[in-house]
Amino acid sequence: MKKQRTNVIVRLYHQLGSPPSFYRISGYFLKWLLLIAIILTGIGLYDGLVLAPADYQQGDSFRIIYIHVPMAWMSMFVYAIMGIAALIAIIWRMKVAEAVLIASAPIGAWFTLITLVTGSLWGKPMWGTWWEWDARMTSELILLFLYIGVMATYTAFNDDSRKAARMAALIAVVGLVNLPIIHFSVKWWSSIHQGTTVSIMGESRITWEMLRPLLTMAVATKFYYGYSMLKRARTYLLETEQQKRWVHDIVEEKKS
Amino acid sequence: MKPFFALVKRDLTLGLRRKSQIYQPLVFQLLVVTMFPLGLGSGAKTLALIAPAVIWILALLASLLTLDQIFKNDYDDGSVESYVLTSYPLSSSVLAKVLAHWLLSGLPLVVFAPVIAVLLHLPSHSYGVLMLSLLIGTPIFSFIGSIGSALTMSLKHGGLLLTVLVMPLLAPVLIFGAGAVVESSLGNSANTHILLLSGMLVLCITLVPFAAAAAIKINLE
Amino acid sequence: MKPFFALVKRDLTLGLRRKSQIYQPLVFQLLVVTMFPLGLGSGAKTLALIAPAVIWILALLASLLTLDQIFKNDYDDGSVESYVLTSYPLSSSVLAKVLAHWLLSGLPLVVFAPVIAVLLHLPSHSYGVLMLSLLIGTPIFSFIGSIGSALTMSLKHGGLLLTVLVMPLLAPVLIFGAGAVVESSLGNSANTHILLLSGMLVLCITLVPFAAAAAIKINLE
Amino acid sequence: MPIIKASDISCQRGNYSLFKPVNFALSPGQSLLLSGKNGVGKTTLLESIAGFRAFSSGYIFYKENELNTNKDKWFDDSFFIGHKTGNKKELSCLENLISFLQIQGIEITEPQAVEALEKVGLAGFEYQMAGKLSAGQKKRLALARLIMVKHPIWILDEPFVNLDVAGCQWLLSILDKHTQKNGILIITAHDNKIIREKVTRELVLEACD
Amino acid sequence: MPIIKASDISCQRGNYSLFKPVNFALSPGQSLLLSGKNGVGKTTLLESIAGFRAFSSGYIFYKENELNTNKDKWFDDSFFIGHKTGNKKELSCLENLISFLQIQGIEITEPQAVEALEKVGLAGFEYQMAGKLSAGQKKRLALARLIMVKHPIWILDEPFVNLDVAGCQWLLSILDKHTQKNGILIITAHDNKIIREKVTRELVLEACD
Amino acid sequence: MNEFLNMGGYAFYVWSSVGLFFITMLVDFISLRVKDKTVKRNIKSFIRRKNNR
Ligand code: HEM
Ligand SMILES: Nc1ncnc2c1ncn2[C@@H]1O[C@H](COP(=O)(O)OP(=O)(O)OP(=O)(O)O)[C@@H](O)[C@H]1O
Ligand SMILES: Nc1ncnc2c1ncn2[C@@H]1O[C@H](COP(=O)(O)OP(=O)(O)OP(=O)(O)O)[C@@H](O)[C@H]1O
Ligand SMILES: [Mg+2]
Ligand SMILES: [Mg+2]
Repeated sequence: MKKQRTNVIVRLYHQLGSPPSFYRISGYFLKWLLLIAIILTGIGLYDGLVLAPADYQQGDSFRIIYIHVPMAWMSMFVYAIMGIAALIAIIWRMKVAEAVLIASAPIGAWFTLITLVTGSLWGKPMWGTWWEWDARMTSELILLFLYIGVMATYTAFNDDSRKAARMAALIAVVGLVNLPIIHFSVKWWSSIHQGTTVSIMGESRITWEMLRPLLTMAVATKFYYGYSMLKRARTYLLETEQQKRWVHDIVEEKKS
Repeated sequence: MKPFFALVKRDLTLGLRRKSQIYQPLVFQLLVVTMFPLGLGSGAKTLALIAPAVIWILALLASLLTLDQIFKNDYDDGSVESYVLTSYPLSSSVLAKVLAHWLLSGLPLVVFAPVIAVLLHLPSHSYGVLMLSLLIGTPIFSFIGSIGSALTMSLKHGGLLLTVLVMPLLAPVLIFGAGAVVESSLGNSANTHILLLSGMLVLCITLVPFAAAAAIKINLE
Repeated sequence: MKPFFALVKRDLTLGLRRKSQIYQPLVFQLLVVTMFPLGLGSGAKTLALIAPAVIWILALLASLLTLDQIFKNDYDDGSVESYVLTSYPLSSSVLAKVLAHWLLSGLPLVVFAPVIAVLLHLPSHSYGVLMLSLLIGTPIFSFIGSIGSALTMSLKHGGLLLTVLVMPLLAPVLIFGAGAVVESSLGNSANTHILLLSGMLVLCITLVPFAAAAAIKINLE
Repeated sequence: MPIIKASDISCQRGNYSLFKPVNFALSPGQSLLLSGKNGVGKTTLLESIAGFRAFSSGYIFYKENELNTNKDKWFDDSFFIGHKTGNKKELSCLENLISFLQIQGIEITEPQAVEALEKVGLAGFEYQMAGKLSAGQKKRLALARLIMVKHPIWILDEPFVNLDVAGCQWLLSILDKHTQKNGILIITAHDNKIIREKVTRELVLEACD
Repeated sequence: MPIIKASDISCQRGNYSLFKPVNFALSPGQSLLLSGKNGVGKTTLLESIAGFRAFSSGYIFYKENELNTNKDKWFDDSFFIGHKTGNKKELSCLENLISFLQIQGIEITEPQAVEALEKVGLAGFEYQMAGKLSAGQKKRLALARLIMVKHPIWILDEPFVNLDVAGCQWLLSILDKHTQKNGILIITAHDNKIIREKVTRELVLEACD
Repeated sequence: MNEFLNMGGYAFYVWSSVGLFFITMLVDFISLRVKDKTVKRNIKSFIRRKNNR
C-alpha cells in the first residue's frame, strides 16, 4: 500500500463523508443556524414591511416581494443542491449525500409552494388574475411536481431507506436534466410573458432601501434551509445506521 | 363491530396508508391541467371556454385510475373471501367498499376542484355549482365503477376493459355535470341538471349493490 | 435466436394475445374524444381550436395507461430474472422491451390518429404533420416511460407515481408535438418543431437504455 | 351420524370434468384428506366445497339440506383458507388478523389477537406490514385465524406449504384439537406422512380418462 | 478444490441484519442445504447469492474472483429459480419454456422443449396457457428449465413446494444427476428428510440477536 | 398602526403572503421535530427488542 498524502480538503471530505462525524460536526451548527435565521427574518421583514418606502407604481402590494422573491430563489437553489447531492449519491454511493438529498426535498417543496401562492397573491392585484400560464409560473409549477416526484419515490420505497434514497436520487438527476429543457421549451411556447417589474441585476431600478430587506431575507432563508436540511439529514442518518454503535450511544444518552 | 363498518374501516386504513390513492389523482389532475396550456400554445385564451368540460373529464379520468382497484386488490390477495364466504349480505359489503372508495378518491377531488378551477380561469361565481355537481357526481363514478371492477377483478389487465365498460354508462353523468357548470358560468340556473344528477345517484344507491354483488358471484364461479 | 429478438418476439406474442394492450388505448382515445363535445355542450365550435392539444394530450394519456406495465409484469411473475441474471447486457434487453412496447401501443396511435383528427375537425392539410410528429413523439413516450416503469416495478400501486414522475419529462415532447400541428394548421412550416422532436428521440435512444438498466438494478437490490 | 354427505360430486375446468365423481360422508370429529397427482383437481374441489364455484355434477348435503339451497347456514359453519392467504400487504399483522375476522362478523379484541399472533410464532411482528413477511410468516399469519374462529368445519388447501418443522407441528396439534372438539376437517397436502396417519379418511382423486 | 467461497456473508432487510454471518465453500459435485426457521432469511440469502441484491457484509468468491467484480461470469454459470416462477400467464407452456431460455441466450428447439415438458409430467399441456395450470403444474413448468440448462451452479428456493410425491422424486433424481456430473447445488427446503440426507452440507441460519 | 395593517388596501394579499410564509415554516419546523422523535423512539424499541431476545 502506498502512503497517501492527506491534505486538509481530503480530510474534510472524509470527515463529512462519514456519518458519525457529520452528525457530530453538524450538531455544533444547528442552534446557530436557527438563531441567525430567526433574527435575520425579523430584521428583514421589519425593514421590508415598515421601513422601506412604498412603490410609486404598485403601492404597498409590492411588499410581497420580500416573501416571494427570496422563496423563488430558494426553490431553485435547493433544487440545485439536491441535484448535486443526487449525483454524488449515485456515483460514489455516499451516505451523507443521500441524507442531504432526502433532507432537501421537503423544504424545497415548501419554498416552491410559497413561491406559487405568493405569486398568485401578487398577481391578483397586479394583473387582475390569480393565475396566468406564463413561462415562469408554468416552470415553477413543474418544479413543484419534480419535488413531489422525488418525495413520492422516497416514501414509496420506505421499507429500505437507502434503496429509496438512491431511487429518489435517480429521479432528482433526471429532473435536473429536465430543468433547462423546461426553461427553454417554455420560452419557446410562451407568448404572454409578463416582463419583470423590478430588476436588481445590472441597471438597478430599485432603491437601496427596497433592496436591503430583500437581500436580508434572501440570506435569512438560506440559514433556515441550512437548519432544516441538516436536522432532517441527521434523522436520516440515525434511521439508516440504526444497528451501529454510535447511533445507540446517541439515542440512549439523549445527547442530540 | 358490524362487518360493514369493519370493512369501511379497513379500506380507509389501507387508503390512508397507501396515500398514493389520495394524493396522486390530484397530482394527476394538476399535471393534465398543466398540459392543456402547454399543448394549446397561443390558443390559451380559450381556456375558460373549455374549463367545465376539462374539469369534469379530468375528474372522470382521475376516478377511472383507481376504479379497477375496488375489488381487484381483494381478489388478488384472496381477501375477497372474507366477505364472500359469509352469511353477511354481499350487497352490504359492496356498499361499504363503494363508500370507502368515494371517501378516499372522490371527496378529495371535490375539495380540490376550486384549485383546478382557478388554473383554468373558470368564473368564480360558478365554484359553488362546480363543487355541488362533483359532490353528487363522483359517488356515481364509484358506484358504476364498482360494477365494472367486480366484473373485471379476475383479469390481470382489466383496467382498460373496465374503462371501456363504464365510460358509456358515465357519459350522462359527465353531460349533466359539465352542463350544470356551463349553465352557471353563463349565469343561468343549473337546477335541472343538479336534480337529474341527484336522481341518478339515488338510482345507483338502490340498484348498484345488488348488481355488483351478482357480478362478483358470477366472476367467482 | 439472439436474446434481443427472443425478448421482442415474446413481448409481441404476449401483447397480441392480451389484445387489450393494443385496442384499448385506441378505444380510450375515442371515448375521451367523444366526451369532449358532450362536456363542451354549446361550445363545440371551439373543437378545431383545441384539436392539436387534445390529440397530443390523449396520445400521452393513452401511452401512460400502458407504460407502467413495461417492466412491472415481468417483475410480478418473476420473469425479469430471465434477463437480469444473465451476462447479456441489460441495456439491450431494455431496448427490446421498449421496441416491443412501442410497436404494440405507440404505432397503433400513429395509425389511428387521422380518425381522431377527423372527429375533432382538424384541417386536413395538417394530417401529415400530425402523423409524422406522433411517429417521432410516441417512441419518446415509451423510452421515458421505461425508466419510470423500471423505477416503480416493485411497487404495488406504482402506476400513479409513474405518471407523476414522467409527466414533467414528457411535457417538452407535448409542447413541440402539439406545436408542430398548430403551426401546420395555421399554414406555417413545422420543421423546427419536428427537428427538435427528432433530436429528443436520438437522445433517448442513446441514453435511456442505460438509465433504465441502472434503475432496474437499483430496484432489485 | 354424518352431517356432510357428498354424492357423486365432480368439478369442471374449461369444458371437461377433472376427476371421477367422488362420494364421502363426514360426521363431527372426522377428517378427510384429499390427495392425488398435481393438477387432478384438489384445489378446484376444495373451492367448490367452500362455496366459491359450482359443481359440474353431484350434490353436497349439509345437515340434510342441499348446499345450494341453504348457503348462509353453510357459510356460517365453514371456514376456508386457500392458496391465496388473504393478507393485505399494507396492513400490519395485527390489523390483518382483526379486520379479516371482523369483516366475517367474528368479534375479536386486540389482546386476543396479540395472543393469537404469539401462539403462531409472530410475537414481535404485531406492527410489521404483512407485505414484509417471509413466505412462511405469511402462511402463519393466515393460519392464526384458525385460533380465533368457532366454525365447526375447516377447509384448508395445502396449509403445510412454506411452514418450517416447528410450524408444521403447531398446525398438526391445532388440527388435532379441532377434531377432538368434534370439528370437521377437509384438507389437502402433498408428501406429509404425519397428516396421512391422523385423518379419518384419505380420498385419492383419480383423473378422468 | 472449492470454487465458491463465501466468507462472513450476511443480509439486511429494511435497516437491520437478519442472521449471523455464515461461511461456506463448495467444490464441484457438492451441494448445500440452507435451512432455518421461517423468516430467518433463507430467501433473502439465496437472492443475494444469485446476484439480485447486495450483501450487507462479507464476500463471495467464485473461481478466485470477488463476485461483484465479475458478475457476468457468475451469471453465465449460475441458474436461479425462486419463489416466483417466472411463467407468463398468457403464454402456453411451450412458449414459456422456449422464450425464457432464449432470452437467457440458451438455444432450444421445439422438439427439445416438448421432450422436456414430457419429462416433467406436462405431456399434453404444451398448448395450455400457464395461467391455467394448477399450483404444482406451475412449479413443474418452471423446473422444466433445469432439464435444458447447462449451468454448473443451481440455486433453488423451496423447489419441492406444491409438488406431489412423484414430482418430488423426479426432482430428487435430477438434482442427483446434476451433482454427479460435478454440478453445484444451493437449495432451501423445509421438512424434507430425503434432501437432507442427500446434500453434502446443511447450513442452519441463526437469527441475529 | 392601522395604516400599517391596512397596507394601502392590499392587506389581504400582503398579510396572507406573510402568514403563509410563517405557517409553512412552522409546519416544517414541527414536522422535522416529530420525525426525529419517532425515529429515535423506533430505534430505542429496536434496541429493546434485541436486548430481550
Ligand atoms: C404564481 C405566480 C408566480 C410565480 C410562480 C412566480 C415565480 C417566480 C420565480 C420562479 C422567480 C425567480 C426567477 C429568477 O430568479 O430567475 C420570480 C421572481 C420574481 N417575481 Fe415572480 N412569480 C409569480 C408571480 C409574480 C408576480 C405577480 C409578480 C409581480 C408583479 C412577480 C414578481 C417577481 C419579481 C419582481 C421577481 C424577481 C425578479 C428577478 O429576479 O428577475 N412574480 N418569480
Ligand atoms: N420486503 C421486505 N421488506 C422488509 N423485510 C422483509 C421483506 N421481506 C421479508 N422481510 C423480512 O426479512 C426476514 C427474512 O425473510 P426471508 O423471506 O428471507 O425468510 P425465509 O428464511 O426465506 O423464510 P421462509 O422460511 O418463511 O421462506 C423476515 O423476518 C421478514 O420479516
Ligand atoms: N383457471 C383455470 N382455467 C382452466 N383450467 C384450470 C385453471 N386452473 C387450473 N386448471 C386446470 O384444472 C386442473 C385442476 O387444477 P387444480 O388447481 O384443482 O389442481 P390441484 O389438484 O390442486 O393440483 P396441485 O396439486 O398442483 O395443487 C389442472 O389440470 C389445471 O390444468
Ligand atoms: Mg392445488
Ligand atoms: Mg423463503
